[in-house]
Amino acid sequence: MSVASDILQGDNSKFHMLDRFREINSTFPKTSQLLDYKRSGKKVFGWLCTYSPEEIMHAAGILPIRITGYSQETELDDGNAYLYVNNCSFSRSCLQLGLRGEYNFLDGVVGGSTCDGARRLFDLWRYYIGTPFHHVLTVPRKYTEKAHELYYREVVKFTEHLEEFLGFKITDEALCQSIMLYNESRKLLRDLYDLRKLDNPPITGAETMEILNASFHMPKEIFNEWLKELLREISVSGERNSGRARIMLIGSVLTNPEFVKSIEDQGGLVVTDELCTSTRYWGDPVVLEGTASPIRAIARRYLNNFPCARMFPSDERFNRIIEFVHDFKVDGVISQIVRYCVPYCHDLPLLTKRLNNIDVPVLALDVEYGTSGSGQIQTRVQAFLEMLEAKRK
Amino acid sequence: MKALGIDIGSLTTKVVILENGSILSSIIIASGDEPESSAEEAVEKALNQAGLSFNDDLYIVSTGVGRKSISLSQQQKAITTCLARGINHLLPSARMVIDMGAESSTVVRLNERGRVKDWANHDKCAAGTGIFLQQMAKLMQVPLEEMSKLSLKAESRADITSTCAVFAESEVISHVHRNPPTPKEEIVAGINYSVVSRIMALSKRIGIVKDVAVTGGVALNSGLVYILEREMGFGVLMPDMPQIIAALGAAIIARENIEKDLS
Amino acid sequence: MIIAGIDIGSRAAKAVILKDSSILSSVIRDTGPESVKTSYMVIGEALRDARLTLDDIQYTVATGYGRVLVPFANENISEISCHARGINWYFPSVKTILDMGGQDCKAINCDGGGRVTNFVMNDKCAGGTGRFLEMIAEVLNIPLEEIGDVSLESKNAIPFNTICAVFAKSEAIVYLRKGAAKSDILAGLHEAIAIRSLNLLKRGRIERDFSITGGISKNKGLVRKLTEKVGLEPLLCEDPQLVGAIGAALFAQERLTGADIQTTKIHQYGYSDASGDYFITIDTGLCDGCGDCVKACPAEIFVVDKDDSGQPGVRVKEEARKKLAFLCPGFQFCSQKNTVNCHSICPKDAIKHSW
Amino acid sequence: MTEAVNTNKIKAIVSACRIISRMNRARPDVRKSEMLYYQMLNNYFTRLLNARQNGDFIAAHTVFFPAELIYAMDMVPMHTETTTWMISLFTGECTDILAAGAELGLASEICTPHRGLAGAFALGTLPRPDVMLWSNMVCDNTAKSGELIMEMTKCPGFFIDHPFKDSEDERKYLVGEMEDMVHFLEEKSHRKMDWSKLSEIVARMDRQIELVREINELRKAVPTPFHSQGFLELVSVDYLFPGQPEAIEYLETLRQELSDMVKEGKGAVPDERFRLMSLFIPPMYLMSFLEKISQEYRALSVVEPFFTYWGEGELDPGKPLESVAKKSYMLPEMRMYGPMDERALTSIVDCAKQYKVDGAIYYADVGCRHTCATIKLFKDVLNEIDVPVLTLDCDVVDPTATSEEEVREKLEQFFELLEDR
Repeated sequence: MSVASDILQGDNSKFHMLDRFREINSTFPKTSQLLDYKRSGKKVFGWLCTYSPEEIMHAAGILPIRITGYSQETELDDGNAYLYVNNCSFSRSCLQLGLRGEYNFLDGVVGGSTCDGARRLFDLWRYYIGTPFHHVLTVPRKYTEKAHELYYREVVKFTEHLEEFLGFKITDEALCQSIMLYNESRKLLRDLYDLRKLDNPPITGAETMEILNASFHMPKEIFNEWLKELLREISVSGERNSGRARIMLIGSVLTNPEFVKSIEDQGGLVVTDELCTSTRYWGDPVVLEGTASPIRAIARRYLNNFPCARMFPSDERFNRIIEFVHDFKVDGVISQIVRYCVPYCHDLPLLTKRLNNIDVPVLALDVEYGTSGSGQIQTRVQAFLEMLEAKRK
Repeated sequence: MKALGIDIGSLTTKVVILENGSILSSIIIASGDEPESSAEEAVEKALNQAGLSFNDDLYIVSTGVGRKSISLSQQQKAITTCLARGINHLLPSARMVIDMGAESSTVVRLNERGRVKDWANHDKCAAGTGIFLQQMAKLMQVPLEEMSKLSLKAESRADITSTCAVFAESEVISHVHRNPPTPKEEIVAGINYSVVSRIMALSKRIGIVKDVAVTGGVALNSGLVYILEREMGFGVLMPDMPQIIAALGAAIIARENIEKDLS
Repeated sequence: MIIAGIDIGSRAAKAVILKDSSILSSVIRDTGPESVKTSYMVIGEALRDARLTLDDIQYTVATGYGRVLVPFANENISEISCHARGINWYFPSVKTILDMGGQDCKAINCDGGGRVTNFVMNDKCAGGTGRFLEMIAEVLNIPLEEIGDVSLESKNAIPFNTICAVFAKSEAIVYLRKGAAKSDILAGLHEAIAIRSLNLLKRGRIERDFSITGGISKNKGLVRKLTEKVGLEPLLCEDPQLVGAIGAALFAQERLTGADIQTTKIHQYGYSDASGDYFITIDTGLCDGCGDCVKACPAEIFVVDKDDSGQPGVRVKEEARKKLAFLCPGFQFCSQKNTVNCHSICPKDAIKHSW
Repeated sequence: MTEAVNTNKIKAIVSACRIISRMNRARPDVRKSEMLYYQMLNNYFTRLLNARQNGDFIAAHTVFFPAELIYAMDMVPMHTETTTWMISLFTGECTDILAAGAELGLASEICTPHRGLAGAFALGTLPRPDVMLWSNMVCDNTAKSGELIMEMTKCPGFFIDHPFKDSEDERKYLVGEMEDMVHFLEEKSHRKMDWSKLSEIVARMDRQIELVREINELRKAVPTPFHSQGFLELVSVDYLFPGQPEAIEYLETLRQELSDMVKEGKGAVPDERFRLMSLFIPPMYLMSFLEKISQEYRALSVVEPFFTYWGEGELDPGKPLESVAKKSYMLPEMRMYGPMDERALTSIVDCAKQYKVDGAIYYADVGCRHTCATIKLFKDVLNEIDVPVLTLDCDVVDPTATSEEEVREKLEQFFELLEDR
């Protein structure tokens, strides 16, 4: 299923732990931990987008994993037949995996009413695949107190639905522990990203993406340990990467490290990103202090987290991006938008304007989910890098 | 009175003449700019072959893209209707016809009575089956016949994911120019596969039911049909002359009309 | 200093060999399914014409679809950068380039030094590319080279519903069946492509001067339509297909000298219209501004002045540039009539005619 | 962006309506309701054209935005999508506004109505509004298009966040959103919300829904009395005139006409052959062509589950804001854009049975992901009760998407299929 990562295993990596993360990716969904989990009678749930509160599931003793599509761009005949060509290839890719039984091991699916693609994917999932547990949260598009109240109620309803399904109550202690655990991975990932702020980051964008992909598909308990180990490895390795220009990746869901690699192979140093599969995933921690209940804390975090283009006002997102551009000393931004990812399509003109205002060029690529960035895309990236170099002269 | 069916396709024009249920003659010629003249030419050839002439009284039904632009037909019928009739005549067990033509592919579902139950054409950006393959053959500098042999040789296949025929082409080109270049047979297999996957998407949209028959010029591409069968998970039926099925269907309708007129 | 530029495009492969920034030889061939072979073929022919061997080439830059597969190239640079650099060599004033290649169409903005400042490429739709026109040419069975001219014969263009290559084709067939004139169909399609290219250009910036490169820019009908739509008279160079390769060669030269080669340059004056190409090229690298040609020319089209860097050099008079065909009878004709002419008299052999 | 306003296209709509009205007056057999309909359109767009001179307050809003509130505050509404549709419908021309949208950098994946309306603002085809109002009902496009327009036209805007599902909490939230919106409008326009006026509007809206239900009842008759593309009149009346007196007048007139025809057993076409279900919106620029075809083949659209088939429930003038919120959940479209639960699926099946449809036509607007994502689903559901479904690839406003030839070809095939059965 994960051809891309197999390819990556080819180049003998600098870090031992990295290979272990890659192994997770290349074996998913037949990952050893997953299978152990299932064998031990525990439940595994799939969630679709970053507005699905993982802590709730984890606190209920469930292993929440992220539903992703084929790790490579591929023919989506099932996807096209059921979701039609004009829904984004991500939702089609996920649906096709579902229809082909790849996700049959899931005991439940959880998602949010985040975008049309996700909503329709869930409608068809329920009708054609069916999974014992199925829940879609309404996710407000605003940050107002009223919105927070509504989303909190939604998370409560989700919790109750879950408790009803499992037949037991989820305790606050359990929730708090889960919050700690997830906050720790968030912190560790932030540490990892801080390393990329260096002039010669010790770890590449493609490598980082391998780590993130693994984080979606393994128990956080193990993930955190592994990541700590990797960070230790890095600190002693003295690895230094350099390139023609420092690049920030933004846009739609992206999980294929090959794509990032194709940019880095051409000398573009991918130092940070704004993707729901990375920064927007681990963005902010859950803040327990001064909140009545852990659920409130969770709800507040998920709605306030590094926003998706679906949220209003969009400048919340734009400002975060600009902040990153400064923090990571970004020379140019590459926006990769999966075709029919409408929220991002709408934001692009506004965002491009704002970035050009601070003299940061934007390369807009529209891609299909899983693209490895070959052919035409490569040409554009190369030209973009050449342009950035010329600009510096 | 002879029943005659013409199928005026974008690349070829086919004619079938029926006499009480059996094919008297059938002809395939290349369509020219002028459908009228190609039709006349084809009909004449078919008549000669059957030892007949325009003086014999004929009932002509036309189908295909050019069906309306010819004067010599008494009735025009849609390609789907004719495909259903034609295949039902030859392979009554078929419940689904996959017609892979030059410009586009059409998938037709038949009901128990062999009539059209449902059908699907390619969506806007995925058209051009036969022509696409032709161009690819030209691009790879491999004769069309060779294509299917080559693709059968391939162990693995190149990914060609674009649904747009023209962009699929540039994908092929970038495979050619990749470092290292993708082996020819893998590219060809990829090309065939991309056509098949589009057809699969089409078939799945209306639901796949056995038996499945393949028609149209592309059906002769054994490499492609092989991949199709593998994707379907079972064997498909293939009439002897897959290109003339629509024309045959038209002829059958013509015969029905003759009988109607008699009674 | 001898360098080479190789442009392995999706449909055509080009090679250019430069010696001290003047063209020794250039070759254009179809790209086959094996671009390594192709690259050897084109460089081989170019070397033969220049009476050189591969060892004589000091630096080679490859560009185009097959740039990564040119074994003898020292470096590969994207066609976008190369087109900007190449066109800048012909026309330093160009800021906006429309490159219409076989598989894609690019709108490029560049600065006075031929450096790319912005670019836009056609997305996931091949309408308006060379491939598109090829398909149409096939349907109408008119040679590709002629469709442009045929389109110009049209009295009333047929408005086209779509520029999707696949569907435009079937629509063209429909119109053919309805007995529409091929010229009208072509005019309609050219109109559609022009509009599409305009949108592409507008997504970047449209500033003077404007130039069109790539094979399609030889299509007079399309150039006419584009001129109408864009509202700028495009500067067209003699061999639009070579621009990428020349750009690549110039990058090669830059790599060797490290210096920007803006000062030594071939200057090209003239235009091409339905009746043919009318270009006079002056190698300012060689020209010392002696002015002999000014005296020699019966049409008095030359003038000596200083260029940006203050170097004296001969130019074609501003007012003459747009009507060369009428003023200058062309070298063939002129050389028969006048034993003394710009070519014969030039001590540095810096002047060339395209006709 | 541009302040230069070039409202020729809207003028074109107006004059087209005038011409049609004039022609209608000449026709003895013309429906009175049809006359009223074009009169209404005429008034709507004339009012828009003159709004600036008259110093009116123009509130631009996207589809399914509660225009009741705008009317209640005595502002001039500008339904952005419908205006783009109408431009396409009456001028058959929207290439330039779509191109303008593309130039803004809007990808071709963004549905044409929204790319078009952004372009229309850029070109000044739509007058600069005083406020831009939008909501995420029904899709991501409606959710996102507002901000760009705000920035282009440099006008303030308000986004109503319409929750996905229907529950106590969500309705409460929606009402809250509307309250905030009202405050915003009062602040920007220095006008007060006229609550009693809103109650009247709600009362009329309730009546309006009731009338549409009655009309739909009449359309069940065999032969059906209402002409094929007529349902679009019902749709635009709801979009443009929610709770307005002229809407009531139009609907009452229409209902009268239809019930008379039903009494006489008269159909919209002489001996109707095929009764069709329309799913989603037909291409505007092919409207007259489709009407022609339906006459030619005597095939009529008798039911549109997602456009004219209102959900259960009544509106309470006593609770105007709650009612406006409630209405948004009763909208026929909501069945489709909300969670695709049994409710939606059974409703199609019921419609198919009650209206005795022979087949369904699915207008697959390539820009609309929602509608296309359910093609397979609806096809399967309808095929179960042996109703064939034709999927027509098209685009609501962009004439370059499908030519008449393509559509005719497919329809003829479909009618042959129905014939054959």
